[in-house]
Amino acid sequence: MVNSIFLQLLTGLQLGAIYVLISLGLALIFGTLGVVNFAHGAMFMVAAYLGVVISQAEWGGWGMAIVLVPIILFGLGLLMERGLIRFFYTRPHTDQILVTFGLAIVLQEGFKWYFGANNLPFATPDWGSGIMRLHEYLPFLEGFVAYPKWRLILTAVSLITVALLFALLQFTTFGLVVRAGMRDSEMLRLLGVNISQRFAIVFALGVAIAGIAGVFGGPVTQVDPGIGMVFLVPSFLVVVIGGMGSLPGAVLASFIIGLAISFTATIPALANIIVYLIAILILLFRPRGLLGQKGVME
Amino acid sequence: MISDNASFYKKDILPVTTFAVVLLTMPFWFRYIGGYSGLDTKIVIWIIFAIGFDILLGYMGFLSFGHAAFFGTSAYFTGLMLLHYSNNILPAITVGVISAIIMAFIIGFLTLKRTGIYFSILTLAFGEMLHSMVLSTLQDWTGGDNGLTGLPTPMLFDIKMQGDNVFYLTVIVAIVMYYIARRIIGSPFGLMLKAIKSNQVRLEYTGVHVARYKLMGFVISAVYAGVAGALMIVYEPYVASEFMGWHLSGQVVIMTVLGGVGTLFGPMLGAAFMLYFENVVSVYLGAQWLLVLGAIFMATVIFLPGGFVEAGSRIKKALTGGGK
Amino acid sequence: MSDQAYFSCRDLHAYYGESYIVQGISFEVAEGEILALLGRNGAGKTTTLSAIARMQDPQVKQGSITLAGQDLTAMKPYEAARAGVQLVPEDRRIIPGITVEENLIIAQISEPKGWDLERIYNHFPRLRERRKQEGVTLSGGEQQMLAVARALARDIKILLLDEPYEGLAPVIVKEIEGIVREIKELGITTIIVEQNAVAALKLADKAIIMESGEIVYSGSAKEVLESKALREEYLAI
Amino acid sequence: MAILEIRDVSKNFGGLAALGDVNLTIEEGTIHSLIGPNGAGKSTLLNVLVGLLEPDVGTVLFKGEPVLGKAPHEINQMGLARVFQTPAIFDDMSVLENVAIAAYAARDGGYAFNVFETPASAKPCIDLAKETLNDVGLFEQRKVIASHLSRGDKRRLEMALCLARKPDMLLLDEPTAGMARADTENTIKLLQRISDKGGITMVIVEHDMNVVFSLSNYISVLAQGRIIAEGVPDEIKGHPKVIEAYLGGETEE
Repeated sequence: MVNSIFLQLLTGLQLGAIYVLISLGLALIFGTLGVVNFAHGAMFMVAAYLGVVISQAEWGGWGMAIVLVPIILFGLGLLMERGLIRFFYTRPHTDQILVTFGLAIVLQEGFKWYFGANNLPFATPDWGSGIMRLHEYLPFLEGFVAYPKWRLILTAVSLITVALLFALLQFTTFGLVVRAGMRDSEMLRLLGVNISQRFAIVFALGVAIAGIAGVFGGPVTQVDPGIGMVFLVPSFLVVVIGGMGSLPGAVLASFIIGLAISFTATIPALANIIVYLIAILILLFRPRGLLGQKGVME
Repeated sequence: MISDNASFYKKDILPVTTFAVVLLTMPFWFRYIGGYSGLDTKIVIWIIFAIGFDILLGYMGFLSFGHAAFFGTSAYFTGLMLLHYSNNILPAITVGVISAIIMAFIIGFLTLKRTGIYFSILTLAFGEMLHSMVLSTLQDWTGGDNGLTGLPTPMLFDIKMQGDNVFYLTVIVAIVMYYIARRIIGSPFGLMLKAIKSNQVRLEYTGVHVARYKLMGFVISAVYAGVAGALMIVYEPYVASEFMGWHLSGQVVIMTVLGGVGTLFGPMLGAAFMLYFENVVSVYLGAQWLLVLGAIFMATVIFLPGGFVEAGSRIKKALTGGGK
Repeated sequence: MSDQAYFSCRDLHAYYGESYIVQGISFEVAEGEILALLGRNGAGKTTTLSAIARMQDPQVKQGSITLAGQDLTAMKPYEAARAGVQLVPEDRRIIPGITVEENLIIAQISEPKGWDLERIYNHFPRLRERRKQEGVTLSGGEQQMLAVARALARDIKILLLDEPYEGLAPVIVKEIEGIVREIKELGITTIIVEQNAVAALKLADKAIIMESGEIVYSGSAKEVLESKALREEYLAI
Repeated sequence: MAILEIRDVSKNFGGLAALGDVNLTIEEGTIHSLIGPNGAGKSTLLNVLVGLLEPDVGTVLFKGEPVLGKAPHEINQMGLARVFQTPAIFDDMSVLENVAIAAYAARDGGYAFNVFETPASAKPCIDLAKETLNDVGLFEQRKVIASHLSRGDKRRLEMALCLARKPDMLLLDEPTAGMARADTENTIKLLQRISDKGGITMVIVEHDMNVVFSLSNYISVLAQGRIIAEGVPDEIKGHPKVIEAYLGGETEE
């Protein structure tokens, strides 16, 4: 009994960890720039492919993948913001949705063209493979309890990423500018801050986090051209449930959803729609989401 | 636009007749531009879908990313009726469309309170919820991943619904529904829908029950999706689970935007273009046709927010401007 | 008009979307001078200030704005701010979600800086007391104080005050009036827009009255203050 | 007879009293002005009246019926129409269409699924729209897209929109803001004509004292969320409290 509850809890956290990594960037970009990025899932997809390629390349390896993929995605994010998104700040939200939706299709189809439509095998590194005998560390567990090591690493990476991002936002000047910019970017401009420059960095940062998600999450999920879209809908729901533009909300919502899926796993009919049910309930009874600020995109 | 003497319906005759003539003569000319029999039927079905979508997006200003929910619901109910009740398409289509209407009332009630991106994301979520229900929760009825197979040949009383018969049926339905759409857009009801897009607050302060108009506009748009979904099953008696998926929702978004929102004519053009592109032009492009289409779509959103219709009027302007 | 004017607007036309708000105005302000920009609601005063601060809206479609030899016309808002323009907006725009002190720090992220925190706190002891508090939880008067302090945290060449007394109780108005007087003594060039015309005119050297986006009177503040006819005709007081 | 009664209405925004214990009675058929310095609470009061804001305490009765808790469209259907400070119109539609919307709403109430309208059945509405446009002097411009109108004409159009709905009472938020003097004069005449012709009660929030004094039958003065003076124009003109409120606590020398 203790064991199964513990394992469900752990699985819930681990599922939540992936959602956090994908939706955090989405929430960050929406909260600061007010842009709904339908191509965010595609960024995850790109990162997962890059992870496969770099980790298996002769010149590469897993260590290289972990370092390079987020950096490349950061660059990609900068390129995307400067080359495309910034022209859409003044256009209606629906246009932003449409153009990023178009970009998502182009990326997805481009990768399908180059890599084929099939799932690419994405092996975990030696140091992250195998299982972890949890009962050896946690005395309250009864008998033999093991968990795939990589999933534990993924959960840890996710938590560390969240911690680092929050520290960046809370304790640095850059973070102060971003937090203030989320609330009133025009006033910041009037105080001499070139906020668009910083927002470009924020956008790239959001995409880079999707990069982390891709390289660490890829071995757990699949690596195929459609994977981005598979994760896009739930991560949007995470952002909506948590409250548009609220990062703590996104984290909270991710874990709630992860746990809900994990604990309903024995009832497949429910497990597949639990995310939607939660989203509908939240939106009916608390339209601004769990931790959404009053008046922000309500 | 309302003219002085309020004779705003006479204007419908010419476009509807043209539309009818173009569609009815399709079997005679379509093959000369690389089309084949069957594709024309599919184009007409998608045209119906796109007309309804434009009422919602182009006139009312709501971008739904979950319209597959209505297309799919209707398709499934039509399929189930054919399978379990009777192979006559009349009761099947009726039940299919009614199911889409009921679904639209539920989803519309829950999503229309929000506007803009919220509405888009919510409709996407509802659509995907139904999709995953079809795949898992309800798979005993829907056939899950395999879809609904083994449907009998649809009949309209004694007439087998195959080939040309299906084509002419869909064309007649399309003409009627295009005419109705024009009437709706030209009516006071349509004026209210446009007013919602223009200034919802002012409309409320003019004493108009905006929420009811929005719901009705949404349901009307779902009726078009439902009719299209039902006709798709008559055309090809097999219900694919993709009929419920976001891909289908995305497709109708793409064709409507490509053609030019808020014009009725544009989305029809967009639907025809997209299917022609997918089935005829793709032969030259290979598997990358969707990549090219995605790029065309992006370019349209960036440079031509008014779609083909805007392109047309720009060209016309340039030509008449140059002719001076 | 002379070319040497410290600050000048020439033939300025500004639009909100298709609405033509500021319809070709020209005026100058000398260094250290205070200009009162008066007129009824909707006359285009706030739009003029927003245009000078180079806000995204309104769009300036014609005309030029120069400050101390720099052409502001094509600048972005942050560039204008760096060139020495500081707007204290009508609704004060204290940034929510961050503290009083952070609201001040944020003004000092880009060069050139003005007063440091110590000097600000010495001048506004009330802000020191509340520096850890969220800025928007301050009272109206304190928020106005913070808004002015935030502007002083930058190196100001011209200060734009939009309705500094709006919505404040008379006692608080007195207090803010004191602060504006100090600004005058510091010799900071200022344009002040105020509904309370008498209060603004007492501080100002020059006055401009706008109506429907055009300047209908331009002259000394004293003249407006003393001429009952002028006031009745243009300001309805 | 009182058409609108406001009883003990208070509203706080984050500890700041925007309205404190406001009591106000508007007589039917009058033009009643609300004046006061910026931030006095006039807009807040107006928002309470049209259902945009819920007050913390108090009641508002329109023709004896409570207004509070009703949706904006219901309040409008009771006969209470509002003209906004920045003209709220249907920007991308023609002038005639703008007013036709209101005319249809007047005929059909809050909602009607009248998709199969015929030219004959639509005619009375179109005629009403044209007549109303004629009343406000916009008939010639009926085919112009609303966003192309001048600011004064936009305001006129918004008034036509409200009038076509045949309200009993019109709330006007600074009807002459941003207008040149000639336009202001025209607006005063227009409002006077509307009031004389239709017997429509009007509540006007206005800064321009010329407008206030030439139009109003009755004036209420607000300052800091409270009514500090009430009376006919002549009483208000010399009222010391009013002068004080306007001049920031100092009487002029």
